[in-house]
Amino acid sequence: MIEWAVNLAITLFAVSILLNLYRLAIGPDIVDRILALDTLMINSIALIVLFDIRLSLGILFEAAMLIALMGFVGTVAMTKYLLRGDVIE
Amino acid sequence: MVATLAPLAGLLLLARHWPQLAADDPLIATVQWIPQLGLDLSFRLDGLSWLFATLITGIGCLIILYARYYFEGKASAPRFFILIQLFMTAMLGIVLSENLLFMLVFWEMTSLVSFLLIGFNWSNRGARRGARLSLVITGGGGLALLAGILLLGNMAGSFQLTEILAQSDTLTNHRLYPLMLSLVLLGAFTKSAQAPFHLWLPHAMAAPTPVSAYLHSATMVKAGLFLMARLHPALGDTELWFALITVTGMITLMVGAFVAMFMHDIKGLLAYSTISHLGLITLLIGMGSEMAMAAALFHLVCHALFKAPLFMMAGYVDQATGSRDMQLINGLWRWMPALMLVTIVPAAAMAGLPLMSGYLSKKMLFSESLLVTAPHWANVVIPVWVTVAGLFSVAYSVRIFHNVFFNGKPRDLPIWPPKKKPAMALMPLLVLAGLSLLVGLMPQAIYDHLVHYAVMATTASHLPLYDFSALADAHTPAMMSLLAMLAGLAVYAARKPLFAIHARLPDVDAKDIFETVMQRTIRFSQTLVYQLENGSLQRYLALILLTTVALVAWSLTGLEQWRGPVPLSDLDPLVVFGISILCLSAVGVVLFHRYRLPALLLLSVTGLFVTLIFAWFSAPDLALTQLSVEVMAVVIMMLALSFLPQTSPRESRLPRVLRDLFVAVAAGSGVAAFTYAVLTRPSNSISDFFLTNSVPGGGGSNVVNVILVDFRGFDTLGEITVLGIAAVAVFAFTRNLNLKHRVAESGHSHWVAEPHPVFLQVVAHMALPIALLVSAYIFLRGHNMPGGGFIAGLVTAVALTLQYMAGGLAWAHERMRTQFRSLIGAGLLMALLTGMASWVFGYPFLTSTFAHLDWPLIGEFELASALMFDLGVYTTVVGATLLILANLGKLMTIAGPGKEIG
Amino acid sequence: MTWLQRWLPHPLFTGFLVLLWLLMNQFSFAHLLLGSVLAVVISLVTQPFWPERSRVKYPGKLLVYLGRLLLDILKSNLVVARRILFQSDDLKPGFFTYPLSLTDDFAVTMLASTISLTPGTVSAHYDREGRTLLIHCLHLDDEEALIQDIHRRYELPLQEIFDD
Amino acid sequence: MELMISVALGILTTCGVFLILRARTFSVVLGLTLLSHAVNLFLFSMGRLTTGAPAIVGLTPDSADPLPQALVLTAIVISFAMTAFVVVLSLKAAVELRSDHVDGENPNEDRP
Amino acid sequence: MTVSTMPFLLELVVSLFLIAGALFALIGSIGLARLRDFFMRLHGPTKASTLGLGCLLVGSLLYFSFQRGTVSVHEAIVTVFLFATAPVSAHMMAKAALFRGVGKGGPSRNYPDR
Amino acid sequence: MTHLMILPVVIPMLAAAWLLLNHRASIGRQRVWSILSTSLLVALGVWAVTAAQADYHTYWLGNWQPPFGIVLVLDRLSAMMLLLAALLALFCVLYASRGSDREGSHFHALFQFQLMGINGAFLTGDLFNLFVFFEILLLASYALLLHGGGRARSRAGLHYVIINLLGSALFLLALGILYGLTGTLNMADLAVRIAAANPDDQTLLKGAALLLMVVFGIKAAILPLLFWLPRAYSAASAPVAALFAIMTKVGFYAMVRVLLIVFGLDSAQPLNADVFLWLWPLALVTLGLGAIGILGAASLRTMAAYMVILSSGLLMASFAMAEATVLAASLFYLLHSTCLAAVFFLLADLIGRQRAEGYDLLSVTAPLTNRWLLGTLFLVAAASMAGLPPFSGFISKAWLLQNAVSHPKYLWLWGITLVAGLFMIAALSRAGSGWFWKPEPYTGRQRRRLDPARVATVSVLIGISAALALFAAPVMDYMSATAGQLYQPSAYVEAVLGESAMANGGHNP
Ligand code: NA
Ligand code: NA
Repeated sequence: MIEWAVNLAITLFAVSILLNLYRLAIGPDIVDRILALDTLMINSIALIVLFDIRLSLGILFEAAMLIALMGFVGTVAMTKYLLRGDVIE
Repeated sequence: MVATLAPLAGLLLLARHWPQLAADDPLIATVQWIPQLGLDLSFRLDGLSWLFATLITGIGCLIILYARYYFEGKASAPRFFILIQLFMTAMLGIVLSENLLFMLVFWEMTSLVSFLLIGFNWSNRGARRGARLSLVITGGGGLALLAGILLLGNMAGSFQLTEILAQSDTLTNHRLYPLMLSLVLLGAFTKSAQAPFHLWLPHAMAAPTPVSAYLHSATMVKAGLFLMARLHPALGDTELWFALITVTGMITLMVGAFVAMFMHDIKGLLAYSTISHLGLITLLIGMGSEMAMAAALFHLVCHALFKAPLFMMAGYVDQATGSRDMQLINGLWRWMPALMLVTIVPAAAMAGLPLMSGYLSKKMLFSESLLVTAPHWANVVIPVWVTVAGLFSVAYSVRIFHNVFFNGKPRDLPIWPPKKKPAMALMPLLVLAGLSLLVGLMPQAIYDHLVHYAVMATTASHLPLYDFSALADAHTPAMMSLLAMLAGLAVYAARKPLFAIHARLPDVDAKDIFETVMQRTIRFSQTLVYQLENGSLQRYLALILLTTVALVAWSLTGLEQWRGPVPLSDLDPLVVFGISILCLSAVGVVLFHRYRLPALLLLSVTGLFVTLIFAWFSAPDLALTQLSVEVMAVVIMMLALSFLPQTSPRESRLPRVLRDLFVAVAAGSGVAAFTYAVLTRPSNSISDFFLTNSVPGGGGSNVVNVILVDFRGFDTLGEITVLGIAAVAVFAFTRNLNLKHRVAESGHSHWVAEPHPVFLQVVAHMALPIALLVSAYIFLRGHNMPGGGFIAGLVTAVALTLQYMAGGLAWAHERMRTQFRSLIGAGLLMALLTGMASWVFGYPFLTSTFAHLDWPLIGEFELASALMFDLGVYTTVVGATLLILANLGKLMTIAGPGKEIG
Repeated sequence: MTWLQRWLPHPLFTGFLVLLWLLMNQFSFAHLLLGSVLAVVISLVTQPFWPERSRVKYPGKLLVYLGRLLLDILKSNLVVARRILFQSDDLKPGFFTYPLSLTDDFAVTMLASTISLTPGTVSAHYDREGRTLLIHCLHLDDEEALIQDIHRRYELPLQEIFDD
Repeated sequence: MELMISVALGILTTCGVFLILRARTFSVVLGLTLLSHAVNLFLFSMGRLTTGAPAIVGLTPDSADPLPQALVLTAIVISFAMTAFVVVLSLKAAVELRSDHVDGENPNEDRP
Repeated sequence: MTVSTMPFLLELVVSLFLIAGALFALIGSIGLARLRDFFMRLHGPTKASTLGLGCLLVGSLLYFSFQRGTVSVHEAIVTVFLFATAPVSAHMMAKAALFRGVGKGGPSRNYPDR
Repeated sequence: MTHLMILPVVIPMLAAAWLLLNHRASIGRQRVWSILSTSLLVALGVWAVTAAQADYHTYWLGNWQPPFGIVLVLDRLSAMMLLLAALLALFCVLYASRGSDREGSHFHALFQFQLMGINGAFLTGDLFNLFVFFEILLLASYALLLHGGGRARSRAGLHYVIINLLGSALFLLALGILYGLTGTLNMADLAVRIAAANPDDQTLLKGAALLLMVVFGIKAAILPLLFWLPRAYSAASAPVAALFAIMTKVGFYAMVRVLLIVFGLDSAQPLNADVFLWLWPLALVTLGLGAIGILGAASLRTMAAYMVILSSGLLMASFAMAEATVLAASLFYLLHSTCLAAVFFLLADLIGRQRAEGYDLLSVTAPLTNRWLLGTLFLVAAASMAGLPPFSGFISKAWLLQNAVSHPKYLWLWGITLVAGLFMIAALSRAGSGWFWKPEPYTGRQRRRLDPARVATVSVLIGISAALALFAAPVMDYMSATAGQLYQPSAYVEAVLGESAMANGGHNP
């Protein structure tokens, strides 16, 4: 059953990612795209976790953790750039 | 007068060897230099070299004597004496070399030194141009000669003359004989000013007169003749030899003689006369018979003896009156009677008047010209030709004497009355004139004791002595001589209308032609280079890509089958999904590339999916690294983005887009094809070794990490070095980058855009310790599980970057309490010293060691030297990443240039 | 500044780090030791970045607060899900300003995060001088009620926890 | 799947190459990044593609080829260093030359 | 996949968590795609996706805890981290949107305009 | 296995890391460390050349046996390149220490990194490791190129960097193909496996060989790939440009190493034959372009840059003749041309500093001080470069042409080389007469002092070129033996992998 659930979850997350990409592509504003990317990052954390379960490895959490950290930093960098025209000042 | 000592000594030495000339074998002395090249310091003294060496040193002595007065009171005198000695050495080297390559060394040396001598009066534009012209022509000829000699050496198997001269048949029958001969003769002709390479010689007259007298009458120009004479036994006596040399000599003879007649410049006249005489000697060498050779060498001696004093006379007059123009200089006999008297002999000799040396040699020429029968045109054409040329030579000889010393009164001379030199200054002239006279009076003795041995050397045979009494009886040559003389006088008498006609001819200056040709060539080169190297990076890249694609495509045409034997694996929908998104986002980057920020976001997506692909295909370490690197890279690009235009105009026209698309698709197809070809072929890798030895040999179960820090730790050492260099480089070239104007623009006063949002600060502060703990965790587990120093370092760096973003550069930097460059240095040292530590135990660099320890309470744990290495990696990564970021961030803030961060 | 304060500027947080280390690794004496060393060192190293003294007075209450928050997040998500899926055209989004009584930055951050994580609200701007939060609401019906709700449910407990 | 991977790498390469042939440094940097993705994936796939078998001893019965992974890791780091460098350099060049145009002499560029 | 030894109930719970998480995330993304205005779109991902991931991570936590026999809490750390950062991300994006005047004249009332 | 072998990499890295750690040290201290390190490298180079005469030396890094671990191989070629690079570097660092090192930051650290990269590239026996060292030396060279700042450097640097990044990508592609088909990275092991590969795989491997030719060709400056070079080299500061004279040679070295060892083991049908087929015409055209560029150059630095191109063309053309004797001669020419190109870059600076205006522009004939001394140096250097005797240029060119005779297509090489020589004579005499003869004596009020140390550096470097001619015979013996060794790839394989490797088809544990 878990296999089935994992596959279903992966499919759902894949659909989510497609929706995120759709928003990323159409915008209209750059903040929309940033938001879309931020969400995409979160959804891909999910994908990584699901890979881990599906492959029964248990070693991909660090990747998930890093995506969370990096996604946050990336989003902050981009918004700061929009707000201040610079990232570090 | 020290300067004369050297040639004098040389002369004496030569004289001492004179008795040995009669012997069959030449004197040869060899010191090995470069046997691989066949280049030895090898000298040869035989009749020919003795004759030339004697001329060189003898006339050299007199020239130096003459120069002493010529350069009296001039600061440039020492330079002249140094150069002339050098030149003399080079000339002696040419004539005394046994090894042809060795001779070439001196050959080129004469070109170079004569370049300096011609350009001696460098402030004069004519001198500079003349020097360059001569260097390019003679230097170019030298290159041809190099090729010719190399070929010759290759055919003969040696560069030693003795061996070459012994292989005449092999050489002349060789397939490459024509090519080799042409190249050698090209060298000889350029040096000896044979038409059409004669152009440099008149312009070499810009040199001081002693130079002209020495180089352009007696020595350098004779080098080419010497070479022909020297190689005659080996290469001569073929139709090609005859045709090439004789025809060239004939043309040169005529051109020189004709032009000389119309020169108003004394030295110019002498220069063209020299050309003409060189042509004459060349013609004789080309005929190739023993007698012709004898005539050639005899005339060569005569020419040296009469031409040098004439040049000296020209210099004397030039210095005395400040001019060399014969239209102005007239009737000097009144002021310089002694000079006039001394000049009579060489001038008469040049004209070939009876009793003079020149008369004999000319007669020899005439008689030889009658003997030529080989090509049927020659026996008529050559005699007529030489007679006509003789006519001109009579005319210009008379002219130089008459126009200078008689012909009315001087006009508008720059220096008047003429400055006189001490009587001693005439000594060299006197000596030469005397010698010239002596040759004319007792030719047989001179020939027998001096020239004959040389002729033997050039013909490699024992020939009877030339019989001058027979010459006296020859009627036809005497008639030809007489005819030339009378006609010459007639032409001279009719010079006024002839000059008028000549003046109407277009004025052609070889220097100008040379300059024009040079300028054109240079401009052509510049245009070509500019068109190729036009500063368009894209064109360079496209060229590289096209070359690559073309070469690789060509190489693969022979491939039988792209698809290998390994069966294809099933398509996982998840892989399809991931890869499709990857491709889509990449295409998105292309579509959005003109809009910076969206393109960057799509690029992040690409990176993210590359990460996912790594994660899916069993490469967790790669996934972690790719991810961290991607974010740092995007942050760096964001930082830079504020200085770059946010959008770029649409620039590419359709053809350009199509071209680029073609290149891109070709490159992409190549990569795809290779991927497919390799993936469908079986693999046979060394990796089993790593999987087997990772735990027992490297002490870690994460094989990728063990490879990185142990099996291939050297790569990693290099990798962190790259990172360190990048950071230091960024530091170095942003240090003085002035962006003040940007700072002024960036005043954000919007109410929502405070520089350091509070919430961000709070979360960032909390995130830092956690992130550090996480890095410690990732670092420590790296040896056994995905992770390691690099990723840990990036996590730390990212967390610290977050501090920069949240609190600002100044705020955060104050709190770092460390210098990033020191951190990089320390990290590299740590890794390096870990590697060096293995020397202590006698193992190679970077040999790792590990131990399982069991301490009370703590239990069993592992300590590996690789951990120390990895700590170095960690430190370097943190230092490097932050150094880059901080310095990029610095650009817009703080004090501006000069203030160092990190 | 006492000796303990110098070496353990944020004792609670250092403890949290040790716990985190043990969670990431295994519970063993070796890891406790290693974790403690790391936690202390990291706290010391990062202390300059975090100069304020910790003001959490009642850690227990904080845990209760966090538990309640988790439940609220679950609820809020169901609400938002329904709105997104079925009422997206009837939504009446809008901004409102929330007057703060909290002063501590950390506490305000907690509050703002809480607001962002719970029903249909996102804190968009914090005006430190005017001590207000600008909040965007997905479906803004009754502004006053919402302000009261936030104040009662979250701000008061936070004031207690931080003794603000 | 091999075909799919090949095509994907081809597309990545195509995109990267097309971008580095654009006239602005930023596009070039984008292109180089895409190209390095393509190359890294290529090198990675040369160890053949394996799912669910990380090269960790004792985790799974079989194991992916660890060597290309280590190589790619090195390559990623190096290309990161290079990217950072080239970004800063292009920024410097753009500031100094007052243009980020790199396709030949730019008519708009200030001359010294 | 070695799930055969797992008790059915645990399996069911894990599956439920996974699917619930996926559904929440999907809803968040649908919101991102469908809603009319940036500030409305901001709600979906910040809440739904975060919670969705939270659920998923709890599922994973249960799964691996069972698999390994010890409590595996890495997922919890990720969750906590996400819950701490997501509001700040949203906050920053909202600021950026306000700065750029995104959504001005859109459906959101009381658009702050100073 | 002697630890001295790793020192050419370790010492400069140690020096560089130390300099970074103490980055606040005064410039004087930095110079001392840098010069000390470089001098040690010269000593090591001398040791290497001596040691390499006996046999191959290998060094197993981390004590992992090849092909599994990375191996360093010291043979005659690498030893000679080590010595050359160290010598050149010593002159460059001495010259730079007279002030150019102050124009930017961290010159000495970057310089040492550069040496580390170069030495590593010469020593390594592992193809991926070669890639890593290439990246080190490239990145350091980018940084050094930009040393001192300025627009020209930024622009040229950008082109240089981006083109080489493309080159790196191609390198990785080639490595991927090689690894994908053979499963190994060690050059010797690769050689064995490539020779044993089936014909279809060999075709693919040939593609990799051509890719590598392009990669090395970019660095070695071969025709359609070299357009980054003139501007980059002429923009660099003098000591850096002088050091860069060795960089194209690194490309050439890699080409020789890889084509002869990795793709040359199969004696019946070596894969490198197909590469030579392309290399030959391209190199000849490069040679021609170099000559044209020299004639069309606007400054002495640009001229020197084209000299580098010309010498690259000649080197590669002669290499493409695929004969040991020709290779020996071209290695000798390599020594000569590297020294002289460096001389010209330094000379351009030396002269430029003494001129009233125009620096090293040929179109400007400004008065200059010390025209005697400078003119003489220029004359000797020019004569040697143009191949006039008795300097090394003549000897090397003569030997090269002479040895090339046995090749059926030698006339092409001869013709283009000789015409190029003529072009060089024309260009150099024009430059020299315009500079040293044309202008009035320097009358400027403030006296430009000629730095004796700089002059001495350049003079000694010129002297080396002269010494190369004088003591050519032993050097030529060394080169012949080197070329002979290179055409014995099986000996290399045996030295690296052990004797049974050939029989077992590689991977011999
Ligand atoms: Na909320
Ligand atoms: Na978020």
